[in-house]
Order: sequence, then C-alpha cells, then structure tokens
Amino acid sequence: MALLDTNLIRQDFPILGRTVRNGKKLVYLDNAATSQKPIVVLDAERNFYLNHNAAAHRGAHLLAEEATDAFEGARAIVADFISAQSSEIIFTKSATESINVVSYGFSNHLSKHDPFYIGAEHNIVVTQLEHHANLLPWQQLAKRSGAKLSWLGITADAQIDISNIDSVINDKTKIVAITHQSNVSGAITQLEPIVKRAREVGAMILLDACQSVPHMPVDVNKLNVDFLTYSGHKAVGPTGVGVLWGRSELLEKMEPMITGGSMIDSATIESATWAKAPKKFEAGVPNMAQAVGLGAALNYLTKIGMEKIHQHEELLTERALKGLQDISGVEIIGSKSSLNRGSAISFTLEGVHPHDVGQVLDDYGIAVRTGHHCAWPLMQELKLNATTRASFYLYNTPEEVDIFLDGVREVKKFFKV
Amino acid sequence: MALLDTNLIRQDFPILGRTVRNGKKLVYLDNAATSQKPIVVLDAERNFYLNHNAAAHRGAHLLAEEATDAFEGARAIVADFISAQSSEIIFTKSATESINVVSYGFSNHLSKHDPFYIGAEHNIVVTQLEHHANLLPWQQLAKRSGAKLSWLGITADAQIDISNIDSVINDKTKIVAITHQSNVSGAITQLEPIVKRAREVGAMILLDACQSVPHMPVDVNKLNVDFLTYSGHKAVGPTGVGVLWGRSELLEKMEPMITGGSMIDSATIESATWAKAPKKFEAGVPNMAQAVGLGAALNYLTKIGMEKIHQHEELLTERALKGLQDISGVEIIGSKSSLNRGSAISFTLEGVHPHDVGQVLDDYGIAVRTGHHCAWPLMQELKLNATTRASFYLYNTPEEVDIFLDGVREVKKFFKV
Amino acid sequence: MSLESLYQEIILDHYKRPKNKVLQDKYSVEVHHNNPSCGDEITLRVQVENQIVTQLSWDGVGCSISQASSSVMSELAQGIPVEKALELEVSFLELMQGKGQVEADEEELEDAVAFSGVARYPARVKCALLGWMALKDALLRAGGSK
Amino acid sequence: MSLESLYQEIILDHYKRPKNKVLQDKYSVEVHHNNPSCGDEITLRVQVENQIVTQLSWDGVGCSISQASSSVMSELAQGIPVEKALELEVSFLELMQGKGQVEADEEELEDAVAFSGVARYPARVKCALLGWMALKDALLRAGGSK
Ligand SMILES: Cc1ncc(COP(=O)(O)O)c(C=O)c1O
Ligand SMILES: Cc1ncc(COP(=O)(O)O)c(C=O)c1O
Repeated sequence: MALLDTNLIRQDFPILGRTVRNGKKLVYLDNAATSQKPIVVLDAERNFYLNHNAAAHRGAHLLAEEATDAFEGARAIVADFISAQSSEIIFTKSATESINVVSYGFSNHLSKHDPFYIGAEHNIVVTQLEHHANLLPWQQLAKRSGAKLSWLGITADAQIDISNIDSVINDKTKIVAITHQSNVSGAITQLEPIVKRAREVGAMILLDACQSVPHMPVDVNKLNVDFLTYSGHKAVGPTGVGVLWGRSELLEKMEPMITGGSMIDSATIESATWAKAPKKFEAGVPNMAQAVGLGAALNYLTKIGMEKIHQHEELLTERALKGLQDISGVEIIGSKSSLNRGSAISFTLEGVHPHDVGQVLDDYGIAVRTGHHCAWPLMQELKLNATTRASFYLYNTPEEVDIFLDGVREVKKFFKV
Repeated sequence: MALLDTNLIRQDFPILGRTVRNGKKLVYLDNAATSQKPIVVLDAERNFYLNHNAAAHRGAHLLAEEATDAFEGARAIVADFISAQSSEIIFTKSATESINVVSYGFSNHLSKHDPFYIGAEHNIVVTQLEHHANLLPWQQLAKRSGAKLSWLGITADAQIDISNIDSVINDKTKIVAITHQSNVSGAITQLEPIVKRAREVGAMILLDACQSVPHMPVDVNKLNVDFLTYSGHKAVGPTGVGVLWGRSELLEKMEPMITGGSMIDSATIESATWAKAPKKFEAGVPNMAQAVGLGAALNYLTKIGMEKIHQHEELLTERALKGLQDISGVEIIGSKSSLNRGSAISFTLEGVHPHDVGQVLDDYGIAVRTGHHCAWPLMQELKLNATTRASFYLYNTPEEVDIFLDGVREVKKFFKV
Repeated sequence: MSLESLYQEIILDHYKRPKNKVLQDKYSVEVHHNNPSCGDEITLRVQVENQIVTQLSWDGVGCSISQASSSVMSELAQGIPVEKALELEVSFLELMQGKGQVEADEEELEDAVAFSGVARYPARVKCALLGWMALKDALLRAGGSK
Repeated sequence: MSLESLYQEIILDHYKRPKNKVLQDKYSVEVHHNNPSCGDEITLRVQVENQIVTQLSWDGVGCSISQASSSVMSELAQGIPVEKALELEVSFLELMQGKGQVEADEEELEDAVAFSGVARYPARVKCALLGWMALKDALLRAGGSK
C-alpha cells in the first residue's frame, strides 16, 4: 500500500490552493457530500460548449452529429468504468433521481406476471443506515402500492445487521434497496449474504453506490445486483449528472418515470409507445455537457487508478481513526479499523455539539459536514441528533489529516472540555 | 424596430466562428432545439467550480456558504427574469422534468377536496400542437388516474383552434396544459380566451414557455397562469437545468415527484414529511453549477434586452418568410406573417424529403432541424411525416437568412426540382 | 471575524446554564419546531394571560447557538405584552438576516445582541432563530395578531 | 466528402423510381418498421417458400436514402435463400456502421455499395438501415435462424 503523489494531483484541483477565513489554507474534508473537480473536467465541458454544442440525436447537421458522438462517447466511458454495456447506462440528473426512476418502475397497475408488479402482498426491504435518497422513494412506493416496507437493522458498529435476514428478506420481497457504503459510518456492505438471500427469494437488488464507485474499483458483473447508481458530482464530475445502471432484461420491461421527447417509438395525441433503453429513460434534451464532463472525470480517475485511490484513502482513514481515538471525549461511529471501511468518519465530541465542532474547524480552514447527513433513521437508532463527519478523497494528504486532528484538539480547548 | 449589433454579440459566442463541412462558415439555425452559449455562461460555471464548489444548504463551512449564496443568487435572478418570487422557482433538469413534476402532483389517491385530486370524472386538456414533453406526461396522468384526455385542435394556419373551447374546457377540467409558442409553426398562443375559460371552470393552467421565455419578455403576473416552465439550454444557458415556476399556494399543496435528501421536514424509517417549496421539489444535491450558469445566461439576455431580442427575431423571421415564399415549391407551415409569431419556421419543399433538404443545407454549413420536431400529433394532423425547420436567435444575421435562402435554392438545383 | 465574536462569553454561559429549560405544566400553547437540516429541536410552552406572556418554558437539543438563543429569548419574552414580544422577534430576525450589516439595538434586544456575530455565518442563522420562530408561532396561536 | 458521393446517381434513381414498391397480396410475413426520430416508415411483405425468398414487396414514406435503400434491398434479397439474405443484411450493416472505414464488397452487395457514403453521416445511417432492419425482422419471423 502506498500513498498517491498528492503534490501532482492537487495541481489538477486549483480550488485546493484557496484560502478561507482570514487566510487559512483550505482543508477540504467534505468529500462524501461532494468532491472537487479537476481542470480536465471543466475543460471537457467547455470544449463541448465551444465546439460541438447542439441537441444530440436530433439533427441532421454536423454539430448535432458531433454532440451525439460526444454524448454517446461519454456513455461508453461510464459503461466501461463499471464493466457494463452502454445500452445499460442511463444518464439521470443525480443518484436521487436514479433511485426514484426505479421506484416508479414498480407499479400495482401492471399484470401480476410483470417483474415490476407490486401489491399489498409484497414487501420492500431497505436498511436502517440508508441515505434518505435510498429510503424515501421506497416509502413512497410502499404508500402507492400498499406493499410493506421492511428493513434490516444495524449492528453495534453500525454495519448492516444480517442476523434476521431470512425473515426480513422473504418470498414476498420484490426489491432490496441497499447502500454499498454508508455515508455516515463508512461501513462497506458485505453484499454476498444479502445478494444470496435476495436471489433465493427472487427479489431484485438495487445498490446505492454513491460512496463506493467514486472510491474503489466496482465491477457490476461481480456484484450480481440488478440496479446500481451513483452521482457524478461525488466522483470528481460535474453537478447535474447521475448514473443508473440496470440489467438489460429489466430495463426492457421497466416503465419510465419521466416521459416526453426522444423517448418514444411512436406517438399519437392519445397514446405512445417507448423506445428501447437507454432512450426510454432519457426524455428531453439530455444533460449532454454534464455527461461529457463525467466521462472526463472517470477517465481521470481511471488514469490514476481506482485501486490506488482506495488504498490511499485507507491509509488516510487509518491515520485519522488512530488520531481520533487518542483524543479523549471523541466517540467514533462504527468501525475503528480501516478494514472494509470507506473514508467517511463520523464522530461526536463529548460536551460540544457537532455544529460547534464544525464551526471551530471551519475557522481553521477545515471543511467538514455536521448534522444527520440525510440519514435520520440511523441517527435515531444511534440515539444521536447529529455528528461531525470528515471524509477523504484522492487529493487529501496525511498532513491534512494531522491538521484536522489538531483542529479537533483546538475545539476542545475553545469550549474548555 | 431595429436589429441588434450582431457583430458585437457574436464575439460572445465563439462557436459561431467555427467552420464545418470543408471549411464552410457555420450558420446555426437550430435554435429552437438548443441555443449556443456565451462565454460569460461558461465562465460563471467554471468560476463556481474553481472557487466555491461545495454542497449547497449542507455544510457549516465557508465553501458551503458560498455555494449556497451562488445557488440561491441564481434563483433570485431566475425569479426576477419572469417577475416572480424566489420561493416559487424550482430548479429541475429540464422543462420535460418540470412538466412531469406537475403531472405527478396530481393523484387520485388524494382527498377529493385537494386541488390536485383527479379521478375518472375529470378531464385534462392539451392541444394538438404540443411538443411531446407537454403531451406524454398528461397521457400518462390520464392513464394513471382514469381521467379523460381532451384537446383543442388547430386552425388552418396551425394556431390553436378555440372555436369549441367551451365544450373542451368544461367544469370537469382539472388542468389545461398548453404551449406559449409552437416549436413547429412558431405560433404564439393567444392566451386570453383560454385563460379566461380555464378560470371560469376552475381549472389550473400550465404554460410550456420553452419557446417564449428565451425569446421575448415574459411576466408571470400578467399571464394569469398557475405553472410555467422552460429549459435553460434554449435560453443561452447550460444543459441540465430547467425551471418550474408555480404559484405558492399550489406549490404548498403539491406532492413532490422525486423524494430524497434535503427535501424533508422530518423523517423516520417509516415515513417523512416535506419541507416547504422550493426545497420540497429539489431532492438531492442540486444542479448548482448549471443553476449558476443559467443565472449568468439570463443576466446576459437582460443586458441585451428581451424586447430588443424579440424585435430582432421578428425582422429575421419576416425576411425569411418573404424569401421562402419567393421559392416555388416551398410550403410554410402556419402563419406567413411575422406578427404573433416566433422565429421557428417549418416548411416543406415539393419533391424533396425534409431530411434531404437538411442534408444539402448542412453541406453548405447551414444547421437546421428536420423531422417531426417531437410534435408527431401535429404532423399527423397536418398529414406530414416531417418538415425542415429553421429557427433564429439574437446572434443570427440578415446575411445568414440570405445564405439559408440561397441554400434552399441549391437544394432544388441539386435534386432537380 | 474571530471565533470569539461568534461565541461570545454570554452565549457560552447560556449554553452551559440555559434559563427556563424545564417544561412547566401551566401553558396555553405548546409548539414543537425543528431544524431539518441539522436535527435541532425545541418544544416551547407559553402561558398568555390578558395579552401578557406570563410564563415561558422550553426544552430541546441543539448546538450552542440554538440553545443559548432559546435561553436568552425565554428571558426576554417573559413578563411582557404579546405585542412587545412579537416586536422583539422582528428586531432579532432583522439582526440575523442583516449579514452583519445591521446594527443591533442594545436597548431593545439586551443580551440578544450577543448574537450579532451569528449574522455573518449564514448557516448558523437558522440555529439562532429556532427558538424565536417557535415563540412567534406560539404567540400567534395564542391569539397575538401579526 | 461531397454531396455527390452521398447521393450517388443510383440512389437518386431508385428514389425516383423505387422497385417493388407495391404491396403484393401473397406473403408469409408482414412487418411494419418506423424511425421514431424522423417519422420514416416501411411496411414489408416477404413470401418464403422452401427457405427461399420468393417474393418481396414494400411500401413506405421517407427520405431518398431510406426509400432508395429499401428499393435496392428489395431487389437484392429477392429470389435467394433466406440464409443468404440474412448474410447480406449483416454485410450491409457492417458497411453502414463502419464510419466510412469499411471497404464495401461490390461482388456481394452489388448496387448497395452505392450507400458507402452514408456511413460517413451517422444521422443518416438509420435511414439506410430502415428497410434492411425490416427485412431481417421479417425473415427471422418467417423461420430464418440467426
Ligand atoms: C415547446 C417545447 N416544449 C418542451 C420542450 C422540451 O424541452 P427539453 O427537451 O429541454 O426538456 C421543447 C424542446 O425540446 C419545446 O420546444
Ligand atoms: C449514500 C448516498 N446515497 C445517495 C446520495 C444522494 O446523492 P445525490 O444527492 O447526489 O442525488 C448520497 C449523497 O448525498 C449518498 O451519500
């Protein structure tokens, strides 16, 4: 295991050279919320606009051809990145939209033989540590369809508890929607037993890969899930673009959430039929520049190497976990070892509210996230109102980890705890 | 009426200096599909990423504050542009998404006293010249709810026919979804009688302003509609951002289509309650950079002046309409006068298929659109399979109109008609 | 801006020793407010008699700013006419939304001027307002007009 | 690339005087295909006897490329074994998707090599393929294996 050459990498991210709050060097540790972007991504978007901008798939003219090539070229990169087929990649605006798309794919209006038919006799399985994005759409589906919402709980170290998996995931289960890595505890989900059980009962599986795809190698062929999603903006890509990957057989049968232009096979004033995936799910002039930017982002990550990025983060995480444990009053949520763990580290500090921790860190130039991290049910289970969260990415350094640890000590001094 | 100083304006759009197809000067006349972007828009996005990028509304740190300011600042610009309140502006990914959001706001699961309750006893009114984006979502709502889909037809010159308005819009009508300007015939809708009738029967009105807001001054207070939408990419803004404006009273009562993070008031594993608009409708990390880019785009248009842009286009349209009528075999769809008409001009050329017209024009560097323009029902009504469409914007010149007219003559020569 | 101007001694004192933070049984209105972006919560009880706020008690969880602000509010708004309390809320709101450009009226806002520094941290403004928003809501429900 | 290399004489000829463009009553399979992005349509009828395409007729609307390509296809695929017709479709598809880099086999594709220029215009490839896609569909339904 080795660290990345962050001196070189940081040159690609000019914002990291910024100062904040009276000239403090920015230490950006809010990567689980959103990542910074390398110049190549901004250049790719700009190049698209300056040279090839036109409505993809819609014109017989040269610019439209070039825009189509750029857009479909980006789709091929996105597919390659997770070893998938281009026809299985749908561009959405965000992971949040992606998950909603799948949740609307299910309906109790379908024939009972349709794989997406759901009714009161069925259940939907989530977990207690899901981000609201992978919880609320399923609550809504349960409400619409009459199906029951069930969930796997958590273990003492904030991992998914699979002890009662055979009763929670049962032959009534239509879909298991589960995170690949918690944005709060950083826990990497041990998928095998969950996938195995879901397959046994014939349930579909959606994987929320928002915190995994940007940080480690992911191959959809090895995961044996049915849907996978993440957001571009957390993977050094632009805002306004998300990815939904789905198995062809299922995409073919799934109804679209959004209807409109360029997703039809035929249309009259009274009814319409759908084009094949991915078009069926991409109504309207698409987010072309953002897709192109995401393509550049993934190429950038690939060039550095996803395995190396993962190892780099593991080293930073280990350093931070060790350092935090040396500070009295700090309580880490979840695993204290960097094994099977992403770089999101949530913690509490006795006697100081997380907001106040974050505020003092901010004064030292350290950007962290505080609050419930859109995982309120997990907080409720942990009997917490909020935590402070630091999360690392390829451009962070051991020195920044140390500045962060010093910052936490300063918080204690400031609040005299 | 006067033309804009296009020499100056074109300097802001470097792509217009491009050559295509063996060194031909690009003549971009596909503006109804998507517009080109001025440098200030690209710079605004880039500046956001390079200096302020962080998850808006989500962090206690300085970058998150700045990102929030930039995002909410953009919302204020978008609101001002149509004389609306910020709290009534929802950022979506596109007009297509916006219309779907409203269509999902209606539901037969609501209490019968809810303004968004819809059932088999109701009807939904569209028109025969709607873009698929303002038709298919309503077809789907009709299917989901059992409500009837009705429509206003078209007159001989491809305007909305209001002769039978009192029977089509009746006391069963929940919503009238109507375009402000046709993307095929360029017809500007005479709203007053339609709005008056809708108000009489208590129906809501959604206005598809994709082809109007980018091209002429629009003030929501004067329109007396309930929802209005357009896409940023057609208004010299970035791809991946759309606007939905809605009346506060209605937004308050409307259910969201997409659920997830940052749109809740409270959440448990079993259920959630919503935040107020606009947050309720903006689940997930938003398309911040695109919103900021749209803000810069609208500021750019405002500086030039929407009234002036409209007049400029009228002059170009007049020139093109006149010129086309002088070419034998050309048939213009809709009005042949530039009065009450936008700049989208669709036409057919006897003996040459629109694709072939477009292909030859493309060879001369002229980018137009061919096909059904996502308005298949209108084509069916006109008994056409396709048309060729030229559409102008603030940066187009009378000389370009002439090149286009010459191009059409070349088409005739090439195909010997 | 320094941290010290945000976290003035008076704020840290109220945070450590909040006033009126025991819910009283006597009340005309109880409201519950929360801050969905951070999870802070407050339950506020007001007793209104003859248009006077005769008693005010609260409980809640949250950061130093939200807790101290609720504590200060509970002192200021107690024993005064409902209309006066609503005016106080307006003044405090103006101060908070002033981005640091609004001068605080020390005569009127007393201890609450200690929160002037919060106005420079937009993300913390809603913390300082949590208790005051609950107050406004409670008083309007109790019959105050505004 | 010049317009002339896209619109070769042979294409314009077939466009003006399309072959087999009258639907015949005798057929084993009829298919209807369209191109949703431009509205072009084709109805194709094939008669298959003893694994031979004995008759092939079509009707449709569309641009010169789609009409001429369907016309050429209707001549080439007539009177030959189903397997041979399916092989032709594969070769033509390869040519079209070759972005102008694939050399056409004139021996095999005969008049259809005139469409080589189309491969350089990605937006027109689907026009040239409309009739061929219908052919493939029809033959597979008629029992051809692939
Ligand atoms: C009249 C009209 N409505 C709706 C749309 C859909 O806009 P978008 O594809 O940007 O969502 C368009 C453009 O494509 C349009 O011209
Ligand atoms: C685990 C997880 N799932 C889903 C999301 C939602 O992503 P977005 O807000 O980009 O749609 C996030 C991030 O916010 C996340 O961390």
